[in-house]
Amino acid sequence: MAEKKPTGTILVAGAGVSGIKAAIELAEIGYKVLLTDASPQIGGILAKLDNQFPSDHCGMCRMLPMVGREYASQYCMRKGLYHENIEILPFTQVKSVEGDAGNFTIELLQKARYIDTDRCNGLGECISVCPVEVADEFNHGLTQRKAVYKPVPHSTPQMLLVDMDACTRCGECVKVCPTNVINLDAQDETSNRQVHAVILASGVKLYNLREFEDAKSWAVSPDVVSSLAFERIISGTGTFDGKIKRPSDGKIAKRLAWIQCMGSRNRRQNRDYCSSICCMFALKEAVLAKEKGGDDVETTIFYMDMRTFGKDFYRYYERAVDIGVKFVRCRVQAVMLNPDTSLSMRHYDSQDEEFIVADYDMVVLATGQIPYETHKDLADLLHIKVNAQGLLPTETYDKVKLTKPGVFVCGSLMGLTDLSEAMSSGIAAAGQASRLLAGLDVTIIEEEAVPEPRAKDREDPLVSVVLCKCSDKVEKSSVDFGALEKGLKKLMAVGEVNIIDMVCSDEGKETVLDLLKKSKCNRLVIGACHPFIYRNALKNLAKKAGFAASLFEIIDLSSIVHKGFFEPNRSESGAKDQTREAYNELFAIIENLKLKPALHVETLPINQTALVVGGGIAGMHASFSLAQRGVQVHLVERSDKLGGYASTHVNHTIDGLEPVSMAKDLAIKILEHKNITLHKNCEVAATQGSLGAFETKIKDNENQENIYLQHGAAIIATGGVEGKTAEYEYGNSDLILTQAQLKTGLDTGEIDVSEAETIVMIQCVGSREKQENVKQDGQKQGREYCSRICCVGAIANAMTIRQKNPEARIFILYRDMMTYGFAEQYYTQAREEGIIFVSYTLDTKPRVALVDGKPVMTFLEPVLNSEIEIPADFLILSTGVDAETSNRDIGKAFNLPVNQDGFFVEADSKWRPVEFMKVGLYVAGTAHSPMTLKDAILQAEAAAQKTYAYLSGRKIHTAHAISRVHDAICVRCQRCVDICPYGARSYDEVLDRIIVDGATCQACGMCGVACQNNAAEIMGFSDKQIMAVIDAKMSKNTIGLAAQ
Amino acid sequence: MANFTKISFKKGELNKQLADLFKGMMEKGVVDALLSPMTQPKRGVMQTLITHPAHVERIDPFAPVVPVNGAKIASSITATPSGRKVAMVLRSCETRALIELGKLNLAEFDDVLLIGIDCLGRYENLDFLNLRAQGESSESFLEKALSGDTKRNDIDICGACKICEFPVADTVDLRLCVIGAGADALYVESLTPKGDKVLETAGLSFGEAPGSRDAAVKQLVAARTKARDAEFAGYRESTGSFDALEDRLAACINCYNCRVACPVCYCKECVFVTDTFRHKADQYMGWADTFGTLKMPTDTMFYHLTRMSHMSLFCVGCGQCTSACPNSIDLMPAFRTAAQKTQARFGYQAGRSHDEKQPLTVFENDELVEVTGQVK
Amino acid sequence: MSEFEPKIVGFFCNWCTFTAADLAGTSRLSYPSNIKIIRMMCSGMVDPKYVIKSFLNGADGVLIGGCWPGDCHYINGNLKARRRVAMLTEILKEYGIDERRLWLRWIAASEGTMLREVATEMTHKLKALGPSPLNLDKNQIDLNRDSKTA
Amino acid sequence: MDFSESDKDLWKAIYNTKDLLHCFNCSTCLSGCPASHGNPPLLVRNLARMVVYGLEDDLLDDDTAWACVSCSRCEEMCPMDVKPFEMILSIRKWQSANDETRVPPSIVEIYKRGYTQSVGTNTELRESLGLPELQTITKMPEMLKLYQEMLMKTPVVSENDYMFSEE
Repeated sequence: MAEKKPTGTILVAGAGVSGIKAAIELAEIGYKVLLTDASPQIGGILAKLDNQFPSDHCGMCRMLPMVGREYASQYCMRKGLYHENIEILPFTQVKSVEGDAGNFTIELLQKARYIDTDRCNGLGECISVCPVEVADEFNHGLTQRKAVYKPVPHSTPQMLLVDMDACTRCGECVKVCPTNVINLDAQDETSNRQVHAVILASGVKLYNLREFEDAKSWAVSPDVVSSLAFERIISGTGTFDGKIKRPSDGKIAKRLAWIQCMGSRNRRQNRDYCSSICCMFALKEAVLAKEKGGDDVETTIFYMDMRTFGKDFYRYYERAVDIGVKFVRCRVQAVMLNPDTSLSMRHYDSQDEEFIVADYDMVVLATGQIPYETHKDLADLLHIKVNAQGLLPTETYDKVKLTKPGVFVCGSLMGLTDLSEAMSSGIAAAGQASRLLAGLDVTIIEEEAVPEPRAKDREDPLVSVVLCKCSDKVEKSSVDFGALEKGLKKLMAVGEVNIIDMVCSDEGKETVLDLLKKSKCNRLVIGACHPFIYRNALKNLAKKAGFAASLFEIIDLSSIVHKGFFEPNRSESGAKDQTREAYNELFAIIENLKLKPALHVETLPINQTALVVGGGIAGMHASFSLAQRGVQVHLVERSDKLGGYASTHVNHTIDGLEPVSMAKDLAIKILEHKNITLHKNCEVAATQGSLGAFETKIKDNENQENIYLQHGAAIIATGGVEGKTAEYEYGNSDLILTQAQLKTGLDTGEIDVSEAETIVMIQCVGSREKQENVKQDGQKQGREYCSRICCVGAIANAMTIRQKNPEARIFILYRDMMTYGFAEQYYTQAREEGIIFVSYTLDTKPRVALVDGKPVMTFLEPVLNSEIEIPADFLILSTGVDAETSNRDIGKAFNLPVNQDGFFVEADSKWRPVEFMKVGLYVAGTAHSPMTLKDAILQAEAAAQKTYAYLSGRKIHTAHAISRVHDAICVRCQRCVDICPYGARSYDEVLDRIIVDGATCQACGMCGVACQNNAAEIMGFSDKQIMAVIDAKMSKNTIGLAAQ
Repeated sequence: MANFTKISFKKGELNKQLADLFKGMMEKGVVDALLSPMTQPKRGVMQTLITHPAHVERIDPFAPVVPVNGAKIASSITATPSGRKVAMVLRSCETRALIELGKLNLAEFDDVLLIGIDCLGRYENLDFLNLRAQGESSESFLEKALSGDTKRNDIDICGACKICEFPVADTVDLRLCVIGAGADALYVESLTPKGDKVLETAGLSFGEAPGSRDAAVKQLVAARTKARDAEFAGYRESTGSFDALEDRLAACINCYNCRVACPVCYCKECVFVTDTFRHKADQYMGWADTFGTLKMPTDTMFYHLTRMSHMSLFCVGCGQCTSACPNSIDLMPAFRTAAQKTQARFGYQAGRSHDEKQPLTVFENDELVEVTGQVK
Repeated sequence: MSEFEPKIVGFFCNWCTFTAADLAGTSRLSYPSNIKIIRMMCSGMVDPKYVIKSFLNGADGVLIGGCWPGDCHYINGNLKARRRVAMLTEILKEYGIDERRLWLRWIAASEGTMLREVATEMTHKLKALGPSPLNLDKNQIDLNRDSKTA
Repeated sequence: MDFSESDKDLWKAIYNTKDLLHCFNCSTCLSGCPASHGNPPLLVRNLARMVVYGLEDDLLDDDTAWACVSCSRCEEMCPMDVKPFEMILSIRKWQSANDETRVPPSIVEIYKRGYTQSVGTNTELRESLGLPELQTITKMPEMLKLYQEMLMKTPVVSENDYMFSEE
């Protein structure tokens, strides 16, 4: 007998959002995931954030799986997560990692919670009796908690624990615990597990302003808070119910200031990097403060460079300016405490040449990351050395792939990331892990066969009701279970009522299983105490007993029973009310079940072929990543060669990359790979179909023919082009060049800088400006966004010039240096090399005049506040990145949205950065927005992974609950098509009817409401059912109970 | 504006003049077909689709009757392509309903020449037949109606028409104007480039509007609006409570005629006749148990309120619901008053323009904040 | 006579308000039991029929709980709900059903406290408003009482 | 501003360390500088910029470096480790070296007053806080005399004694 292959298993260490995303991705393929977190909860920083840029809201649940959603939890992600293939291990440290890629042994240390969370009912009797009070970490010490506490107050299930450092072991909690689950002598437990790959997602620590050397200058009052603490203050669930109040005295704060770069961009403290997200954080907080606090709230941000480099970041900044957020480009030296407890800061206004002292009610410090310690610890764990920068060593082109095989990173370990990058990197890390596992002799978790419908499911509805007595809790409660049983039995649809003690216990479960196996009923209701905790155990129980998943419901008896529990002295009539309430709830659920059809999943065949549009680096990388895992790929490239923009223009980058040779190598791999079919000189003309079964028509421009490709999914990776300009006399002198022209000229030697005395570069040419402000050929040409690559590109070119000509004076005129992350070091290095950086604003744009063919520059020197005039030997313009002009056509062909800048619009800018709303279509690289080479590769890996997750199987199952069309009464008005947020519905002109894409449909019910006669309906959520529930809940009919 | 063509006619020859006009259009190939009210061989006037010019002569566009709101008919012949250009002679209430159906992909306007007529009201079908039997013609109706007199032997035009503030069709290509035109003439007005082209091809010249038209239209609209406001006020006074509404609808027998007659009740089959409302016996018993009694048939109030929520945003006030009720329930004011409020809430007016999006199909992040009254 | 206890039908979005209600329950934030909660997948799934039906069945108020704009799991279902509620309010008002009886509120999953506040406030306001005109039970025969006296 | 005369290598002559070049004009140095309260104010950041640009003439004419009170707060807080206080001292040295007759008015101020900055500004605040009046050397003529005699012994004062004579 052949030995059973092991199930592919991956450790994801760190359950912040990027770790969670990586885990979900791998679970979706069918691998087993161990998701650990050192803290007692999951969710990382995001558990604290109610409002996230750019929508200023949450939407975290959008990172849950779209296809196969029924395998995962279907509730708010900030409350928790469940997925059948993910084992979540909070409060667990990874103590050691031994072995090699494909064969790691990890040692886990599960810290004692002192509470058996599987049995805890989460109601917190213990909390109320605990006499110890300590500062609550969740609210950054702004509130107090007990020694026994809920680490995230709103998580579900509420995973309580005892803080043993604070605990006095008085034992009050043990006495009061109704379920007897507190054990103050519990011990930490270690265990060894075998995994095939490791993903590190533990994030990094943030600078703590009260711990560090500068503390005395800033932390002068409790009203000076970190930006994360401020999140808790503005949170609706936070310290003051969302009111912006001062921690010191609870008074409403109206004058708020943010100080940027706290603990980062600091060479003196050996933190010469930018924490990347703090600018957006401060912007968002300032905007929210104004929106929540009212128009009279004054918000001031003290900054050096506003690093609004991401997609739509700049527009958000413009919005902040519009609503009156004040920006001061000055770093202040200290916060001072006024006698009246308000705070004051002094800054210098360079333009008006005066010092300004202003008072504030609160000051928020943008505290940056401190990565080195974390990286050092992780390197030790992996038995490797940190690199020269003190960070975990990664592969040259892959940000998520460590040089140690089999280990990957994502999220803030790569450098503080925004949500979008946290998501992309999580998916990319999962992708890299899955690439590794695809080559190993491992298997995926076998999907259970879809059960055959039982004959009795088609018979008249007969409901089996199981009610849990919940041990003594019910005894104390005033619900009359006897009366309830009698009442329910009178209902025609009820076949049997069983009252069981402790359904959650093993014995209880067995009893129920025995009963159900013998049952003649075809529908099942279990009334248990906490459905969020027990849902899955009970679901399995029902499944084992043979009940169809759709014909089974759990009802939360606890909310009714507990009321009695907490108020045991209710009057007799109150008790009767309560019994009636329980009866009505059960009646409603029975009415609902009665009308519910037995739903079955549909199985959709998957064409295991991918289409990749665009043969640039992102497209090539995605193609190769898929091909390596055995997916057939059609790669469509418009031109006659592979490589795209970076590979033709950039020989080497400042961080030591060599895009040209890298692209060349990749192109050879593509050409040689048996799984990749390259279509050169081809353009996409039209597409139809849905996940698993697309058909795309491509035009072969060389052979003048149309080719039809069948594919299961597609990745759009069309890339971008260098921006055009007509500003600054461009085109009127050979001495005025774009950065790309300079780069090429320097590489080929066609441009000689050895004699040059002065070279001036201008950044943001035509970028980060209102579209209408910049015109070219009568066209609006402004790029209302940051192109992200120009600042580092300009520095790279300047450094090259510096090498060739150490005597030249090089000026870089910039608006905000976008050297985020560790790129900050290049900026520092460039200054050290004597390159002079001069900032300008949109009001003080540099001017250029051609004198004897030579550009003469005039610009305002903002520090000295005086104009400088200087003749330049070369004027170099950073013209940014424009979207591919073909994006609009491709968008039309695939029915995908393109934004006003010409880039594709992803499904969700935070949570689904590489996906389109339509399942099965993905985006990578500059097609999404301008980005660096490494980021494009990251996205390509992520897009490939999303594609692979669905194309790795021959078929996928739809969810049970999806919408359908009743053709006979459908009038074809297509309101459902227009209203569907996922594009899951379409009108088929040939068939003359509405088609539902079952994999894409999320059963949100929008179509059902838009359709006035229910020709569109969600199966299992029909109007008929809901109206029956309304009837039942509002029913005054207590005949069932009258006999009591 | 000079886009009016005057067509004079001798007494009794209005329909002949119109027939000639349309015949010319068909013969010149401007349109391939004509949908127009036409005198039927036996009795009455019905919308009729004419594809042969020879049959145009029996048309009677101004006949004061609308047995079926023409929007439904127009929808049925344009929702799917026929390859033919068709001219449609419709009243304001019909064109406005048709525009709403267009937004629901149930009418297509590319191949349609919309011709609106000045409408002075319609009689209930039986009343109209009786009046015809008594020798009343469209011309005699127009003549008196233009002077404000619509009553014949105690029979008057329907309630909906008396309070209709849209006697003139607005969103059309051509308009057949009788208001302010004098007794012996009719004006054809072009409102769109499409209309201009048709008139050109048909060899009609462009001229000025009749001098008194504007004032006459304004006066009529003002009078109707005043009547409407008075009617609404009276209705709200008498039926502003749920009790009163229940009383008004008490005779409803769930025949659903009102929704069949409604031009903007566009569903193929009303949800109230689908399986959703096919209840099992124990359901009825359960309801009866609640109060001890259950009025049958059930769901009448539910039906009317739901229909209000479904169509009030599109309601054009044609009054066909009232006309259709076998138990003489005057539904029109019930629906029109609600429609007045719902449409106003969204600044929407059913049938005003092709470009206005139906209120429940567009959504903004920052709107209607008063609904929840919550700020971030 | 005991105080009038209004009956409220709550259509709660699964992703936010429904979870908030659960949170309120388990956090022992007791809120008035006047609300009969019906779980919806999204506030945008609440058909006008459900609201009308609730009132016809004698509800004194209807509370629809949805995600804050921007938070909707289904992108914009909550915005659709808002438009429908605006429309429905106008119709109900016309027939004497006070607009204060139909509430749409944004209540995030973590806002158990807000749920309690909203539920309490609505109950208080409905008490002040008195029974719904559809809940006057003029002809009601209380079967319970009958069966006891019988 | 005329750039043609500027000397791009000036920083080497004044303060030959790359620390200076790291300056990114964040303004930390000046926002809390006590001498920035003076008139004209000492703007450390601007001095650094002038050095970097090599604005020799302007820098030579600028007296503000002499207003520094040596609190070294800028040094302590500078995120780029420019060591601004060192730079101030270097500028002073360079100015003196390049213009032997140069005696900045601030030294005259120091000579006359006995200290650099006016301290009379906060009298009311001190009073409100119950603090005693500040005892400055000005109010102790004998001490001031001693101090002036001491200063007179330095070459920079004695060689320019005409500037210090009381009239």
